[in-house]
Amino acid sequence: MNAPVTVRVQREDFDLAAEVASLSRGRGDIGAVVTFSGLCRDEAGVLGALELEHYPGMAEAEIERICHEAVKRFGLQATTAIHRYGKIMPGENIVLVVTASPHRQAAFDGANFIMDFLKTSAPFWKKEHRADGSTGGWVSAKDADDTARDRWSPKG
Amino acid sequence: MNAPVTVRVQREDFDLAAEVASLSRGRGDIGAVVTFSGLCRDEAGVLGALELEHYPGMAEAEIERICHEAVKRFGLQATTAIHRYGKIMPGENIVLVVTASPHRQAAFDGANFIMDFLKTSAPFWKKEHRADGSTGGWVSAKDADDTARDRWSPKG
Amino acid sequence: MSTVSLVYFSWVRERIGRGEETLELPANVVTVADLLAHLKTLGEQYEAALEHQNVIRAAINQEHVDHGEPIAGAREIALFPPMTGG
Amino acid sequence: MSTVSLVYFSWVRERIGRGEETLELPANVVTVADLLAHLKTLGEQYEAALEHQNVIRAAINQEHVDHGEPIAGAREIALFPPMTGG
Repeated sequence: MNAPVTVRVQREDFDLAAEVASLSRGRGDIGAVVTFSGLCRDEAGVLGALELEHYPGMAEAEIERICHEAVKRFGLQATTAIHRYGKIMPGENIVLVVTASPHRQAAFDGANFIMDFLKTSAPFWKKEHRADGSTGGWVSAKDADDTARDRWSPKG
Repeated sequence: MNAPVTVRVQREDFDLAAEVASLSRGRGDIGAVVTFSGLCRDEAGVLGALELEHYPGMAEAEIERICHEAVKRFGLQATTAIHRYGKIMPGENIVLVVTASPHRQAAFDGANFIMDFLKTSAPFWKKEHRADGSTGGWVSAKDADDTARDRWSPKG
Repeated sequence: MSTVSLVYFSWVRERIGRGEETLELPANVVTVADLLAHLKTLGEQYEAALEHQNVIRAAINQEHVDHGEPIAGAREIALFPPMTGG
Repeated sequence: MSTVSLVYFSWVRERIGRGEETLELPANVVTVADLLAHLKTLGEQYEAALEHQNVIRAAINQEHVDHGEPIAGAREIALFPPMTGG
């Protein structure tokens, strides 16, 4: 597989349309492009901001491993994953995954797979800052995310 | 459910970023946005263009029915579906589906569901024009699309 | 006799040779299946379009219906092949 | 004795009170589990950070490893809580 894999870990926001365009430009063989954008929710006004810590170097390496695995497993034609770090306000983007494939199901499955593994394997941690100025503490990992990841294993 | 459903059937191309922005602007409750773009493949250079015929009125109505069903079934916060008609060149967009939800799986499932039903229920028909100028004829419906749709039924 | 608007799409339209028409239907045409059988008596082009009757899809007033559906009260009946959008 | 670079993240970092340090490890520290046990002898802040040892994740040279993994040859060992990105 020689499908292009683009991974970036950055403080600044990303441009959805530009990422999709750069992945599909000049190609006539792509039939389906799926994008996933993860956004910071305001939790009904309680949340003031999220602070995202990451492990520089390993964050990029781990997301690349996940993307290459998805390319191989679903026959993707291209994939892009961008994860932000630093302070992120409600309504802002946190993460973007883009997948391209000849037919639609592989693009859906590939993006879904990348998100499930990114959630549980990519070294990022979220700390909450409440709208009232207090610290909400570190977000706890959810069992549901492990369950979502494990559905991709052969033994369910 | 009072989730906004936006459906358009149009000749002109759509702007992915603008559609995502208009669906999520000013909202702090959205955690996940999934987009699906379906593109015209060049079939290794054989295809010159697709011509999309549709049933005006029913095309919009049917896609709206599918979107409302998806909103109800997956608890979507908003959904947009745009389907083009007329002559479409390889590499160009044919269809766009955007779904928003608090958590990622509902957004993935909602977009996947809408595409499966749109393929089999929305009144559109594709005619192929070959790159050599000859007519490739009408595209045949695929059993695989019926199978994909039927997986959403209670009895599998 | 009742008057109904018929619309055709894709290769059904091409084989019949028109996209729409208004027809008077005899009283014994009760269901979509009856309509298909009646149309096939109207000429070769209808026979060619509706030859494989089981693949023909129908909509009444812009909603999908089965061939067993009564057509009474229909303003517009559409006939077309399986859809290939998306 | 061997020298190893340690990096900490999230509440492991906060509780230990630093993000990185270089330590000399005794020869009987063979696995990640041995390392965690050793660190807990270094002071209250390490005890607090590593109290629930089974939830601590480790990476050697930026790849995830289990607690049973030997640390011989590690340039950089990272300790952190379960990840919450995405």
